[in-house]
Amino acid sequence: MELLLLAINAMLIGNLILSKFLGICPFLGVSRRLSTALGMSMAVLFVMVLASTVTWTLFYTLLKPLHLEYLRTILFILVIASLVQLVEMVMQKLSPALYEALGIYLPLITTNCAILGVAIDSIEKGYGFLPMIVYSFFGACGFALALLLFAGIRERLETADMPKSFQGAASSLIVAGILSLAFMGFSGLVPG
Amino acid sequence: MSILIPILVLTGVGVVAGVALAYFSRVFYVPEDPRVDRLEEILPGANCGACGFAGCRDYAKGLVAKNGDVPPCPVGGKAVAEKIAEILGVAVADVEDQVALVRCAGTRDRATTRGTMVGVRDCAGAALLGSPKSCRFGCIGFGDCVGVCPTKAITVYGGGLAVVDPDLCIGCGLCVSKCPVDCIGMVPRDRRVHVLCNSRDPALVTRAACKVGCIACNLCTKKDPAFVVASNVATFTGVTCDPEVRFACPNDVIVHTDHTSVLAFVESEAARADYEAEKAVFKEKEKAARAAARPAREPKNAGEQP
Amino acid sequence: MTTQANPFPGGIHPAYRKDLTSGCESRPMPVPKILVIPLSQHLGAPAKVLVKKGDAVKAGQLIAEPAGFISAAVHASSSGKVTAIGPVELPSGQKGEAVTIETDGAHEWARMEPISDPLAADPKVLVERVKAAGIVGLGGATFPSHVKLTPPADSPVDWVLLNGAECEPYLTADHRVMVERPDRIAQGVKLVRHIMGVSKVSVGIEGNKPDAIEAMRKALGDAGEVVELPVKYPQGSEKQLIHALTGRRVPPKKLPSSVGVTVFNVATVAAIADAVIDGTPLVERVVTVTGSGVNQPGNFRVPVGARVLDLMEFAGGYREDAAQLILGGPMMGRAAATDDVPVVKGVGGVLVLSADELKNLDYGVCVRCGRCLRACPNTQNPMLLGQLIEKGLFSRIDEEKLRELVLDDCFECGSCTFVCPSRRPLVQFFQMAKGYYRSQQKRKG
Amino acid sequence: MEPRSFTVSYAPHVHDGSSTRRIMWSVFGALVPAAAVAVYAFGLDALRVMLLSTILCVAMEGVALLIMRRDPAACLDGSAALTGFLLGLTLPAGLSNGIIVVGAFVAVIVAKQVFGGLGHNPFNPALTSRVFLLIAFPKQLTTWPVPRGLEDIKEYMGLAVTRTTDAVTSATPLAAIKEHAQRAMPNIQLNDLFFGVHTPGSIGEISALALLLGAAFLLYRRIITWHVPVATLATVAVLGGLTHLANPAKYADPVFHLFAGGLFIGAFFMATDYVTAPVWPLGKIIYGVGIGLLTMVIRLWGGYPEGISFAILLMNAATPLLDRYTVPTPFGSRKPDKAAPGQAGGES
Repeated sequence: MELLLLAINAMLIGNLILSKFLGICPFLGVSRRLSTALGMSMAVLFVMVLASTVTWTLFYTLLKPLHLEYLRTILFILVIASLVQLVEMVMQKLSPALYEALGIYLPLITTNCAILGVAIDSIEKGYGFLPMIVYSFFGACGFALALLLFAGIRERLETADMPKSFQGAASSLIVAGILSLAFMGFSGLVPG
Repeated sequence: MSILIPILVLTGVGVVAGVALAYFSRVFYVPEDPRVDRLEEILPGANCGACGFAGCRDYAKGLVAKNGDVPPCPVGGKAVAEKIAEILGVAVADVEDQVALVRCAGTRDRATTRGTMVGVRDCAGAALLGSPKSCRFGCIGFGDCVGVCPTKAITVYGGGLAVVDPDLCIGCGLCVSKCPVDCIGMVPRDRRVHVLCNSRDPALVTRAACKVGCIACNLCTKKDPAFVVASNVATFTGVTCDPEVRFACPNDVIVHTDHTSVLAFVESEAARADYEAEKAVFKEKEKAARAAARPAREPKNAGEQP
Repeated sequence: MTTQANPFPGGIHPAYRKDLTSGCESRPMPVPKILVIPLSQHLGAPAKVLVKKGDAVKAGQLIAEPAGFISAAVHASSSGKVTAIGPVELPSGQKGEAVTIETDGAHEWARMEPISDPLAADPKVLVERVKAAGIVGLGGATFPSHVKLTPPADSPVDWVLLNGAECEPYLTADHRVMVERPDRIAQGVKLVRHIMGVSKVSVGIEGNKPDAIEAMRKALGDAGEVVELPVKYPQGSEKQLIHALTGRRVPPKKLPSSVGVTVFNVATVAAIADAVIDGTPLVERVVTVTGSGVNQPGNFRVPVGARVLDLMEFAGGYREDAAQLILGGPMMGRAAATDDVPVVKGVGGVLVLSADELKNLDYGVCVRCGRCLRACPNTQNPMLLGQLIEKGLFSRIDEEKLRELVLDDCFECGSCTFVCPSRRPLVQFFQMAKGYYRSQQKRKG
Repeated sequence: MEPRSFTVSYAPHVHDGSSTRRIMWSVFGALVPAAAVAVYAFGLDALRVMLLSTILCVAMEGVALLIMRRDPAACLDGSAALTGFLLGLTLPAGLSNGIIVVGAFVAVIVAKQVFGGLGHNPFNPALTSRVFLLIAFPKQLTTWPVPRGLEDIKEYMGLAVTRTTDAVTSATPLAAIKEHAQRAMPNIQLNDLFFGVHTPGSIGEISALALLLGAAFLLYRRIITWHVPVATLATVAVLGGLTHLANPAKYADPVFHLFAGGLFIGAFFMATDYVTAPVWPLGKIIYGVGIGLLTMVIRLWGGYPEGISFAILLMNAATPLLDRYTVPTPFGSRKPDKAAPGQAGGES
């Protein structure tokens, strides 16, 4: 029951993009096409869960006994960077079309604050191994949910004759704003 | 000494990561041609798609894949073509610097319309119903070409006719494929003389449809062989010609851009007025020249009379 | 036994206004002074002209032979002299080659000789006769009938359907043919059954023509069954009619023969009978002249090639507030710019609308009300397609795999445009998309 | 006879006579009964809020169209007026004018004109503005004036009525249930909710009867289809029923949940807005179920007493995905059930 509440919290109330405003640049960058948004969500899901696991184990086996907790951020970035490099190679080999479509945004995951945010958050909140896995998995699902909804809306806006000044990023940010407004309805859904 | 431990930990994890990545990069190696990036730098980057590829990067890939055997980049022209040849080490077909020309002078008052067209907003739609003009080859004037021109070189003037400004035109040819009645053609940038008609209908139909239509009377070809008549319409193939030739045309369809720009010739009344004046002067001179030649033949006719 | 017709999704109920002319007997129109006979009155390649300027021709004489497999012969509708061969304004709004004949009023016939005992004749001879008579589908598609009578070997036909639905508002041409010449249609049915070796024949007639249903049942007897169809536009379209009578669904991009069915218009079958039994080629057809811009609406047997202005003069002329001339019905017919256009084999009606009946034409933005989706008989997506084509986003159309649906399934029945509250010209958008893809094919092919 | 020249236009040449403008004004008319009850219950204050928000929305759209050099007359096509009227109906009666100006601006400019005007806005303009106001001005948006005839009551549904110098305000039925379920539960008067004349709440939501009257008109004129409202109400009823069975003391019964709060105005008038709702029947049903689900989740366990506004906005975001994945198979696409030729029968 505890894990269920944690999952709902990670996915809806504490949604990475729309409530915590993490990972905004891929959110705006990759959501032009639904297919690339899907690809990006899968890549982020894979990297996030893997990164959280690796960083969590490293923290508790290496940094904590040696009292080097302050090295946390640097080490996490190093791990995430190499993981993303790995994902990039795998994707270029397995599905070049998707690799081409994602383009610049794939290496961008390294500096994606959502992944680093989840990794550090798991440590900050002192989650055990299983809660950390649930938290990162459903956090990534929340990220995917927001990204897919947003990509659907942006694809629909392609047929809208918006005034010149609002085309592109401006209208997307407004849509994102209204989306997060709607997500605020979930606030107070789960105590604590 | 306690500073040593963090350094060791960090370098340790760094080394482990490095080795892992090196190993994986061998496992997942995918070849990518470096020439694609170099080609992309020298391309104009207009992404206009005139070469038939989806943007310049795609064109660069096409160049490498087909080793240069692709249509030339019209926007880049000669300069870009040479650089491509240099990178690919292959001879690229020479690219003529071209510009678009609307081959029609039938403004609303000169061309006859058929029925009153209602609820139509673009040329493609109008062409579906059969053009609003009796001449089915003439410019419809709703401006589909204006919308598609990347450098806004085409504007539709009051008389309902599209005119291309040669200085702004980069020769990408997007308007040529957009026009539903194909009355826009590509002509060399330095050509001075144009025949402003595209009607391939026989003379009878063209005369009924438009006051300034080319009825393939061949008078201009007699004056200057650079004019060629094919399927009922004349086209000029040279660079320039004697300005007198344009007065030979009974329907004033030929324009000489040294004297009046295409726009002025089609639109402004002033330019039309002094064109008529020049033509009248030329006609006088020609009549006088013909009269002078006639006396030489007079006695012969007189002789024959019984 | 009368089987129940299967319903099809969508469809609309426009004001049918058939009462204006459904009772009028079809009166023959005297041969006008000038006949303008286009070489392309059918689906497929235009016919190859055989006569020269100045030749004398008789009524029924072959003046152009079919060029290529899908093409049709063209005949002179009356005797006279050929005065010109050149581009002429066609009902479709485009210009096309046509033979202009100045009639001499003698109407001297040059018929083919009738085939004796046709039901015992060799089917190939009968198909050759249909081809020589230049018979095409008179329902409006003008597909050459001799090609339909010989389906490809790999998709044999076991069921022949007759289209008497005539679901287009205002028009009553087929209705009159069914009421006035049911036995000639019955002979045609027997001929078609003999040619194609098929036993099952069903005739679909909409419920708003009870006298036609009665006449056809009496004339056909056991040669075929007459099914009463619910009155809904576009009941008469090929795929909807096949599903209504046989329950079979023709998949996209496929011909009806792929599901073992062939559809003929009732007037086409009558023309086949005329060609075989009397030897007269297709030189005349029934046309409905109707609409509030006409003094006396009525049905007329019009020679092919007669100009609309001559037909209107004979039919009583226009009212002064006549504003729009439509060849065919109000839903799929084409608006003509002038009445100096010839009546061709595919024109079933001349509809003249008055000024106040004109559709107000400035269209607004799509508000996604979904009415066009409910109205579309093919349950397609006219809304999204309309938006994408209007903005020229053809790459998006391919991405969402809508291209085949636009090109192959949409037969431009107009139901979506009829119900759109923003009056968006959706049919025109689809025609533009088809034009765009065709020009793309040309450039690539 | 001289050849005559005619008008040329696209097929088809006839039309069923419907127009977007008439549809918008019909929906506007369908809301008038609810507005009448509101004016009766809350007096001229309600009229002020509704009129002000309608006129402001139309004016702002006109100005926006002028600035964008588009035809300003389009602001009279009824969509801006409808948005303003709907916004007015979802606000409390005593709201100050300043907040209404902000609300109108957000509804017409931010939620609609920015995306290109009618037909392109992804979110329902009236609701976006109401949620914006609810979050921006929480206090003003939750002070519910007491309707006529209840001025002198002490307690409403077990909750004390606050009495200030200028206004008498009390909790809405939903708010009462959320805070003090045990005390409020016994004094639910269902016919109060149904007729709504004596129930505090936002202007348009109080009288279920008036809203049902308008909805019946829209359904009869086939301006809206049944799919969305029925799916929403059914989901709310089912969830209400289940939770009530599970714990009758804590959760109110389904009938209460149906008639209380903004469910009727949301389900019949807001969720069925053409532009922001899905177009395919299956999509509409999923959309309706989603709205019902989210409304109940927020009402029962969320932080706000009324969840319908958030629910509709969230499902608006899902509409493009629903449109893409709930397309029915086109008529001809099923495999051809072709009888083998030569078989005499062939199924009918």
